Amino acid sequence: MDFEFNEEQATLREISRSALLTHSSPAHVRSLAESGHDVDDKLWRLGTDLGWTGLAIGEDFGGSGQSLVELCIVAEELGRALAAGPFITSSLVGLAVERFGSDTIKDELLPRLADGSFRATWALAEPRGAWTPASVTTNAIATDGDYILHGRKTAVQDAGSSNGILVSAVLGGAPALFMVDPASTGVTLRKQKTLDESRSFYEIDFDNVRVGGGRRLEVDASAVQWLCDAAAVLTSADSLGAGQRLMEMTVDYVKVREQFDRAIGSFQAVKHKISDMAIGVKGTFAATYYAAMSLDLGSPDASRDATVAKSFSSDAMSRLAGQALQSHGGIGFTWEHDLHLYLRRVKTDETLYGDTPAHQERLAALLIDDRPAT
Amino acid sequence: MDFEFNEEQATLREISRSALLTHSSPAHVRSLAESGHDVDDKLWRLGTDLGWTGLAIGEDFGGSGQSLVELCIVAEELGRALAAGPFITSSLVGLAVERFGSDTIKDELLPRLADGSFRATWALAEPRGAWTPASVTTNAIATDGDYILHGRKTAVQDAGSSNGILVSAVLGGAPALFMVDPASTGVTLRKQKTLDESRSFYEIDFDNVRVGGGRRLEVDASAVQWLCDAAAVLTSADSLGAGQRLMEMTVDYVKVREQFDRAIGSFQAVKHKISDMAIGVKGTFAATYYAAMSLDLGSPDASRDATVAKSFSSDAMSRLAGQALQSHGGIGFTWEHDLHLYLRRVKTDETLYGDTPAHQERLAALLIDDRPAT
Amino acid sequence: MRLDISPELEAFRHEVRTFVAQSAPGSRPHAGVRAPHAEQVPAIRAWIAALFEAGYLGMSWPEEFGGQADPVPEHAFIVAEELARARAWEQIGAGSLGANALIEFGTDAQKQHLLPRIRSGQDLWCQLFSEPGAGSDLAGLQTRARLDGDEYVVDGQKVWTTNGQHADIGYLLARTDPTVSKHRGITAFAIDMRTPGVDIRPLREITGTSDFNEVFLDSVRIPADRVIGEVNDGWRVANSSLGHERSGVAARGAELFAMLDDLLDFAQDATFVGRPALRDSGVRQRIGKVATDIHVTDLMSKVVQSRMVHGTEDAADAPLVKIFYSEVNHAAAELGVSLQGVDGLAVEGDENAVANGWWQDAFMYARALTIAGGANEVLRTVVAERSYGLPREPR
Amino acid sequence: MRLDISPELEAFRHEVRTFVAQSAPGSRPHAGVRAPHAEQVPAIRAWIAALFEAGYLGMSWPEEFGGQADPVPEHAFIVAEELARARAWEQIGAGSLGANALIEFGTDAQKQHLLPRIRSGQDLWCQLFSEPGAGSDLAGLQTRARLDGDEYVVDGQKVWTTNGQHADIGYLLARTDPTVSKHRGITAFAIDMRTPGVDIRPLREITGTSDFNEVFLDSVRIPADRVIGEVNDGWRVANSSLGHERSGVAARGAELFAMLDDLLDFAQDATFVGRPALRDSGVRQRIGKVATDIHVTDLMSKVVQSRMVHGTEDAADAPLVKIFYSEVNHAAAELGVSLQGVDGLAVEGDENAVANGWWQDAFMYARALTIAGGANEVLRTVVAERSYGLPREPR
Repeated sequence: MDFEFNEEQATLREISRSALLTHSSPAHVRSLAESGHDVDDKLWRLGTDLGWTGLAIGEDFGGSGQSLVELCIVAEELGRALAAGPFITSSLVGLAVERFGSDTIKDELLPRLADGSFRATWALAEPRGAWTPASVTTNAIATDGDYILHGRKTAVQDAGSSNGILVSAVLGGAPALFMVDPASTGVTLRKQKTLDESRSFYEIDFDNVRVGGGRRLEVDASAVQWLCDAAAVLTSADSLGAGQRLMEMTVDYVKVREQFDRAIGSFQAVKHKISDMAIGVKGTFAATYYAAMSLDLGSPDASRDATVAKSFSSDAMSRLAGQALQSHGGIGFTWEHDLHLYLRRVKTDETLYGDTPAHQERLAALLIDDRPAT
Repeated sequence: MDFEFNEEQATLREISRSALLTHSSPAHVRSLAESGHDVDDKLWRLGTDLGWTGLAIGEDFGGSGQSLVELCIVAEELGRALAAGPFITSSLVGLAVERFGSDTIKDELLPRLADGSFRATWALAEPRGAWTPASVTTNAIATDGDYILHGRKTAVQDAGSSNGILVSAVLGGAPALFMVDPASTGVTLRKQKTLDESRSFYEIDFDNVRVGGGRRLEVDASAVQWLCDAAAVLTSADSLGAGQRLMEMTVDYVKVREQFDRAIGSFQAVKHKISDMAIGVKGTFAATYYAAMSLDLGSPDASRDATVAKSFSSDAMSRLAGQALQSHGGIGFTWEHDLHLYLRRVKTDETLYGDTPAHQERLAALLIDDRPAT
Repeated sequence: MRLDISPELEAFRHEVRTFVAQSAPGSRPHAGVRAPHAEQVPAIRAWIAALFEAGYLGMSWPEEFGGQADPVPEHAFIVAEELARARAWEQIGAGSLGANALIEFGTDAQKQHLLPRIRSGQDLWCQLFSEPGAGSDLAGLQTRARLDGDEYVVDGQKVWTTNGQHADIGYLLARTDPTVSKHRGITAFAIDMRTPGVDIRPLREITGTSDFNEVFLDSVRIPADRVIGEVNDGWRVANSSLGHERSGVAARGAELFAMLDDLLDFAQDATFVGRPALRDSGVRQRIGKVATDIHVTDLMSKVVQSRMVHGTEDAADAPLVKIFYSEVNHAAAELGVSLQGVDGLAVEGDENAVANGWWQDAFMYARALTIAGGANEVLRTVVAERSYGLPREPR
Repeated sequence: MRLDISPELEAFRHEVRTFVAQSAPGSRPHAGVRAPHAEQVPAIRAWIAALFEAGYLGMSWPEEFGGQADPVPEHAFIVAEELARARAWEQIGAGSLGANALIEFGTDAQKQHLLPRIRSGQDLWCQLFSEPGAGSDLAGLQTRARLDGDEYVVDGQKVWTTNGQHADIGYLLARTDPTVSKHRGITAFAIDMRTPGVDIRPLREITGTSDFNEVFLDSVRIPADRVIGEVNDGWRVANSSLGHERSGVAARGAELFAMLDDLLDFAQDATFVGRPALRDSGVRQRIGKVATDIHVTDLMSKVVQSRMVHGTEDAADAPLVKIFYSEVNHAAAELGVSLQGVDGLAVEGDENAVANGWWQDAFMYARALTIAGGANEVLRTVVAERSYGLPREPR
């Protein structure tokens, strides 16, 4: 077992970070949010040039055949830079297509996902629903070799700039995934106003949308669960990046901010918050990358490992964000200061793909159900 | 609404505290524990002389006709002094007899409870059970005007020195209370080894014990719940007394203990613990005495108020005890130091009559069930 | 120790509740201490006047300025509680604080001129204490006032000025003697906010709203007769007037109970991992924890009110309630957002937002209460030192 | 980044696990670092010898003293993990710490004499660092050693000496120069515990057991050749030998996993408010929280191990794992007691106690781990200052 980044990984991290430093500064993020766009075209091109979109796609299809660990590295840097754009959602869809798609759909979509010409997102959650395969109610009916989809999805990231939406639905009582063109008749997108100022989310109505038979991926519940797990781990990585940045901002600030004639960083209460943040960051790093490796390896405990990562990261990074704000005092309370953008990102990540109590419950279920009766 | 002690209450508190300072020093408590006795006879006489046992019993029966508030004052002082002895349990049984007993049993027992010649305790919980009327399984069967009791009770305080045990049982599916002579055939007491070093607890087997028909109190579920509520509030008061003492010990210690060439009380982390302890103590005081007044007044929300008190005090006083130990460092980790005696008392109080999660659950149930559907 | 409340106080509460229900101009749309929109201000001025007129504010003022001969101390608590319960506008700004200062330290002329204008709603006040460099360390303020003839000339910058944009008078602290230790050499002023050189700029906060302001003071001239109390005695003036702000503690419980009530409302429709949330005992216990802490905040506040009536409160009482309240408020807001699950991402203005995003706003705003008025860390330190005698840190 | 473990390491782990299962002399009856009963000590001495003999301890010692030419760094972690998993006795006392010190700072004669005796189990060591007046502030120690001819004469008192009652050699820190600043002027010694004037008195702890001792040193004479390292350089000697104690971090996760496993065992029979506990989602979420933190402790420890193998660990790594581990351990023990409900009152020796009171003992003992080896408060401060550059407090 080895937690050191290899040379390629270290390089990926460095070039991603430095590219994002230039192309996704907080000022960029703010102006993108004001413009109402999901994605910055320049950043999108840059990301495809750097190979982000092809990372998890096999070399046969024009990708680089890397793994979730590399995607986590990118996700972490995107979080650290508050970056917008369907990079991770497209990669998730790529993973789904590569694993569960027919040869036809793989040949059609994977090269375009890899080169960034096809952007995609995953529609899983529903209003008043949960981030689990079992809670999906969007319905699919087979008809004349096609399918008719009906239902409503929420919190679908970057749907407004996606060329394809992978929709989780129920087909004859079993889970199913369909690749839907957002331009299809019956698809209505509504951009949501959310806590997150740096990413876009949509509510989508599917009103008896006809989907071609070839757009269905062959999945069972465990396949969808695998996607949920991957998404949870990538979300942990996003919040890890944002959390680390919040911690750095806080460390920098408390060294210079003076109150009571001394730097506030000299107060023990502030020091102890910094150490707590460090535990949160180190724990999230360990759990996130371990889960990514475990999913990559197809370990039998991979789903549990993903749940550990999300259960820990959601709570730890949200708490860290609160401590960062508390340590900054008034200055961090202003809209102008970037702190709240990170806090909002982290708080949104907390919800996406299941919050801490949901994953605590799931972990307990996995531990208890796996257990031989005594 | 008024939270000031009146003159009688203030006096009761002062004389109780000063009597206990002499007669229930930690050294006394330790030697009593080593002797294996439930109660110190001298302290028992003192307590009866001071009127503790008669406090909650009507003047008609030789008591002073006070209320739960006065009992809480005594319970708090007993907790502060780690005092042993069935003072509070006898008072609880007195309350039950006075409220729910026949005239005969009142005439027989109340004067003796008041003057301290009859010591009593309440047997509610059962192994693997809970502190609720609904979880009682000890069974009573009516036969020839008498009752046959069968079951097992646990954590019965001071049963070994009690003249009567009030037993919660089920009679024909409904809750019932019986006053049982511990010398009856079929009653077996076993003294438990528990966390608590200052009080005695017993496991009791009732193996088809015959109880006279006149020993039954007339209760329904709400009557037993009232007793549970009163017991929960008195337990909160006990832990409040112990918690206050722990806080005082900690404040005193951190002012003099030096590390890194300064009193550890000058460190912010220690100061913040002290302020947290103060919130715990002030919150427990407010919630405990409010609930006592609410029960005394027969307020419709009294049961909720008791649950708030126990839900808060169990968690707050246990946390306080942990912070006290952490602040003392090594010295508090020795058996010789009295700190752990208080910690054990508080930790035991946490369990008695329902811990924090149990009362959180109950409070939620009361709030949700009381609510008109929207 | 008695729980029962006198029929007179019950009647008074009923009277206030009815009055608020019938006469209050709308209710506050957001959690916390917030500024109204400009168009609401005239109605709020009238509402303040009505509260004074009804004897619900200023009861303890001198009789000649409309106070009562023998004010009932509980009345102020009841009024604060009822306003909070109804989420009605209270006396916005620093009018109460300013009045405290004038009554204790003001000249007759100041009182004659300014107190009636507070009563009538004609003057809204704001507090000009905080500065960018002096947050919880208020005494570190740098704004300077120097005497020039019979006027003071003030230069500096203030921040976190709630209702600064609506205020007529500012209750200003400025340094008049920089040569002495920092707690001395501060003077209190009542400054006309329309004086040339006063520049009020709204701040946008992390909530997206503008409830606070920055106030820049550039060679602002204040007549010397607008000094409140003695020159260089402003630290004492400010602390004393803050110390008289006692009814705020009463609103804590009512505010939190209103939150709990709303939370239980929408929770009936909420789900947790796809199940009805209120049937999940984990959710129930989380609600039970917050409900416990809300009840205890209220009860701690009631103990402090009781002690204030008897004059037996200790210095730790109010700060500890503030600390606990602000943390429970944060936890309650966080729970509210969490119980909304995936729908909890939606904020004010989104058509599906629960309660139009009230909870998300409350969650973001909650940190104002753990930071402002002395950050909780500072208050915890102060309580341990002043009330429990712990040694100060070496400097 | 790679998760897979080499077949060689898997084989080694299997070998160790089998060895421990077959050869370990019983298992530790209590949680934490505890002292065995006197009658168990001979078997533990033999066990230590067997572990050295098998190449499971001392792999990184110099080859001439039985170490390996090219030790595999992971082996020490695997051995620590397997011993913890089985709750087997590890090398009790301070033998490992003493060996670290001798190997880095000892004279040839010291190494020749003492290292083989550690290997053979003949010498058990104890650590004589802590004093009543110097807990987390170790450098504040007061025990004095003055040179008298070719001997040092030592006077003072030590405390929290684990296994002091069984030890043959004490690794002592004493002040040899009181005129310099406190971190200088300390010297390290290897003292024969049977020297006249050494008085070892067992302490009884809040667990009711006696795992620690007080050691009184009254004119104890130590030959000058028992100084480890340079005179007055003991602070560096001690810190360096502590810094080499790297395998301890590996045992954290295994210990906690063993707890979780036991907890899930008895939880199957537990009830919460009268219902089967494991069907209550509140209970499940509390278990899920502790289980999450246990997994994360283990993973943090695995990251640190990986970094130690690569030499890339930072100064915050080990202390943060220690802080988190000790707090998770406390929470796990507390949850264990809590899940037992009313039966959780029963402790060791009561016929109905769950697991013979293991959890109650573990709960009481848990504070030793948040206090000893640097109280968590001290460690948090140190990490913030040393690893994140926060300014020190004024003194």
